[in-house]
Parts: sequence; C-alpha cells; structure tokens
Amino acid sequence: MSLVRDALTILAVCAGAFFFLAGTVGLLRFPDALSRLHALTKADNLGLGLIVLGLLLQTEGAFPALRLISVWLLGLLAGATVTQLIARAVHPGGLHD
Amino acid sequence: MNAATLYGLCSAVLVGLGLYGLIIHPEPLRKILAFNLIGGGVFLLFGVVARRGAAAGFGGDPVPQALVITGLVVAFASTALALALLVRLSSEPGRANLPSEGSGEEPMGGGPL
Amino acid sequence: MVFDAGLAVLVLGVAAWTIVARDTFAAVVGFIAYGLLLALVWVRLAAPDVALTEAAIGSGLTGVLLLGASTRVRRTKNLTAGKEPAAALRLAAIGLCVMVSAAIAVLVLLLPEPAPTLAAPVAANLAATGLGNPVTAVLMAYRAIDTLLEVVVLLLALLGVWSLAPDRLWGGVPGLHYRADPDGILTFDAQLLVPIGILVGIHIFWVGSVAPGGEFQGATILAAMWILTTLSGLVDTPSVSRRWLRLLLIAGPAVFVAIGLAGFAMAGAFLAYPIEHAKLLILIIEVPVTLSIAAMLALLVAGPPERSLHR
Amino acid sequence: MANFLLAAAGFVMATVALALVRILRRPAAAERIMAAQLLGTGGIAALLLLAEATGVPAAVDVALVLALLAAFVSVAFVKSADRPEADAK
Repeated sequence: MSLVRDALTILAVCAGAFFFLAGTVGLLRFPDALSRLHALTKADNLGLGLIVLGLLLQTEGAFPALRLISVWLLGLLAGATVTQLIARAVHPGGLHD
Repeated sequence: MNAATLYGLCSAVLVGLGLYGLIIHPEPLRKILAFNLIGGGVFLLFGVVARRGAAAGFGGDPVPQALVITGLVVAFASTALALALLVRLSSEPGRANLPSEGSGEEPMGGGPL
Repeated sequence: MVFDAGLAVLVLGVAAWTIVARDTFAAVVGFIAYGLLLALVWVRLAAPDVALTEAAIGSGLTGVLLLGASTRVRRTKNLTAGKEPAAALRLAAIGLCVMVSAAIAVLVLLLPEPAPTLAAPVAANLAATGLGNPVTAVLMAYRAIDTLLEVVVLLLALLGVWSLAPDRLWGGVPGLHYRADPDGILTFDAQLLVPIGILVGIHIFWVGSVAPGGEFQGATILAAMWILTTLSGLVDTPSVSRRWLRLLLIAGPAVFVAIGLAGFAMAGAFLAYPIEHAKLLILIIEVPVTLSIAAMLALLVAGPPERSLHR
Repeated sequence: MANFLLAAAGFVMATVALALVRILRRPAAAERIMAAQLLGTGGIAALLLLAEATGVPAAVDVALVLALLAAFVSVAFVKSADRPEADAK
C-alpha cells in the first residue's frame, strides 16, 4: 500500500517538476509578453498543484493536509492577481512600464 | 566541507559584494540596497554559527537565531527610515539655497536648530 | 550538499545582480528574490523561525517599501546625478572587498571546534518558561530586554519617519489615498486575502510558543494585510494624530515595561517572571506587543504624513 | 524518498533560476515581476518539498507566508507603477 502511495507521489512530483520546466521553456521561447504570461501560469497552477498533490499522499492528519492545500490556493490567488495585473500592464491602454 | 561551512563562505562573499556596491554606487537608493545585502551576509554568518552549535536536540543554537530575528526587524526599521529620508530629500526641489521666508519649510539637513 | 551548493550559487548570483544591474527597479526586484532565496537557506540551516521572519520582513515588507521608494525617487528625477566612480577607485574598492571577503572566509574556516553553544542551557531552562519553542523562549524570557529595546527602536524609527513631514502636514494622514474599484481585481483580492491573512497571522503568532513562529512573524503578516486594505482603497490610513492609533502603538511597549517592573516585586529583577506564571505573563506581554508591532510596521511602510488633517 | 524529494526541489529551483537569468535582462518592468512571480512559486514548491524531505514541518508555514506575501508584493508593484496623484486638499 505504501509502495503504491510512494509511486504515486513520485509520479505527481515528477509531473509537477515537468510543468515548472515547461513554464521556464515557455518564458524563454515565446515571442510576446502575453503568451509568456500564459506559459507562466502553467507553472503556477499545475506545477505547484501537482507537487502539493504528491505531498498530500505522504501526509497524515487533517491539519497538515489543510495547510498544504491552503498554500496551493494562496499560490493560485497570487498567480491570478499577477496575471491580471501584468496583462493589464502590457495591454495597450493599460499601464505603461 | 559541510553545508554550514559552505554557507559561511557564501556569507563572506555576500559581505564583499555588498561593500563593493556601497562604495561604487553614487545613487543613495542603491547604497541602501547594498547595505541590506551586507546585512543579509552578516545574518547568514550568525546562522552558520547557530547551525554549528546544534546541541541538546535542537537543530541550531537558539540564541544567535533569536539575535538574527531581532536584527532583521531592526534592519527593516532603519531601511524604512532611510528610504523616508531619501524620498523626502528627493521631493525638495533645488536645495542649494535657503527658503526666502520663514514659512515653516525648513531646509533638509540644515544647520543646528 | 549538491542542493546547498546550487542554492548558494543562486544567492550569490542574485546578490551580484542587485549590485551590477543598471536599472534601479531591476535591482529592487533582484533584492526581493535575494530575500526569498535566503528564506530557503534558513530552512537548510535548521532555523525555520528565522526563515519565517526573512520571508515576511526581509522579502515581503522590505520589498514593498523599496518598490514604492524606487518609483517615487525615479519620478522626481534623480537627486544625485552623481558621477560614475573612476577606474582607480573601482579597482581599489574591488581590492578592499576581496580582502574583507577573504578575511571573513578565513574566519569561517577557522571557527573553533567543537563550536561553542548555548543550546544546552536553553534546553535545561526551557521547562521553566512553559514554552516549547527555544527561540521564542530566548526572545521572551532570557533576552527579553533585547526584545523590549527592539520594540522601542521600531517606535523611534516611526517617530523619525513621521517627523519628516512638512510643517503644514504635521499630524496628517500618511501615504496617498487610493480609490477603490468595486469590480477590480484588487478589491476582490483584498476582500478574499485579508481575512485569510489575518487567520494565518494569528496562527503563526499562536504556534510560536511551541513551534516556529511568534510575535514578529505574526505581526508582519497582520501589517501586510493592513497595507493591502489601504492599497486596494477599502480603508484609508488613519491620521497619525488619532488617539486610538497612538494608544495602539504604545500599548505593547507599555505592557512590556509594566510587567518588567512588576518583575521586581514578583521575582526580584527587571523582566523576571515567577515560575508558576511565566507562560501566562509572556502571553499577556505578547498579545499587545504583536498588535503594536503590526501597527508600527504598517505605518513605517506608509511613510510620513502626506495629506493634511483637515480635508 | 527523501533523496528523491530533495532532488525534485533542486530541479524546480534550477529551472526557475534558468528563467530568472534570461528574464532579468529584459527591459520591461512587467517581465521582471513575472520572473519574481515564477521564482516565488518555485520557492514555495521547493519549500514544500524540503519540508517533507528533511522533516521540518515548519517549512510549510514558511511556504504559506511566502504564498500570502507573493500576492501582496505584486499588488504593491502595480500600485507603485500606477500611483494616483496625492490629493492634498
């Protein structure tokens, strides 16, 4: 049982790490700011989410699990805010900088 | 070489880097940044000393760790004061001469009161 | 070990960027990254209490302070217009800094073995404080006088910042007034984030007695949430001459000093706690001190008064 | 398991650092904040992995604080780039 759980953790963490790599590649390769932003949100939402999922399988008890999930939700919120604000900043008619 | 020594050497380089920035940059804001960089290096040195003093079931000596926490807060307070001074100074147009009338606007950094 | 080496290289790289970057704003972003990476280093050095403080103050609040200052100084045109240093000075500076670094590096390599430590006495007396976290015990019991003085330093720094206000704005309202946009992301963010943040702040403060966390870390988060509400325009910063604000600022240090003086009567020394009530007294000090520190930190970020009292 | 998680943390930090090196050179301020955001997320992920790998559960609290302040710093960034004029009446 614990072997299956470990295998699932490794799978999820690897997938999460892959999305971080994908986010980096996108950030480096995409031509304009908006599509780079699109790549960045993949790392934020999916990479962190998958790593949290993998670690959830290793934790016992409700409180540590709740803490992990709230880290992910806060990360999502931060990502969503930044994405909104930066999109407005790079969009013509928005902020210029 | 263990991790603590590694970070100790890292802190030595950080202090050097910060000192260089403090000397070289003419802009006050960059000097404040560089000074904070030195601070980070010094705190890290304390952390290394704390880590080496791990004993009695603790991962590190709690006394230097507590000192660093105090230091971080004080560093923040002094940075805030320095930045407020800088912003105030930069908002004063042409400080080369004294104000013509005593209308309350005192020259920044003026003579003894 | 490989991880540590990589992390150290990354810290050094970001620090070097902060120094060499041409643009001040880029250097500020570099500094925020530096604080964030140092938080990781503190976890590696088995100092999670410090990691929390670094993440909250070193990276978060200092970052916000620097971001605000960098745009304002840039906007009002550079006041220095200083010249680039000459090559000779640059070389001399490099020489000096290499020597300083080398001296510290040698000292690090020559640190005494076995390392001197106060961990054992702290552990031996931990039970007497009723606390489970040795760092909190040091801050609140063995070196409580340092902590008291630190709160006073914060208060003095705040008075210093306030005294930078021009005479006509004396006792006015710090910072700028932000208009709330009811449909904007910022309003949504503040409404969602602030309650969660206050909860996290109280959690970090509360676990400080038994686990990493404590008053400074909790207070920083509370301060950040206060600043967020003013940034989003939901609440305006109070004028600095408000009586409740001044009472809030002074409550922490006052209770701290009062209990310290009571220590003469109860246990025969300044800031000495009688053993049977140690934990309760520490808690009575910590709650107002945390609230006072939160207010001080938030007002330090807000800066000197910029709007007059009579609007 | 611990070694794997530590390696994963190292990998995440390495990819993030790679992005950081390239992005910090670009001129636009928005891109720099993007880089800082990516570093923040990477740091949070690395902290969570470290907490499990080295058995320091408090590192999760550090990650929690970072996640909370990441949103805060980004808000402050936009506000500082778009400061309304002082209405000193």
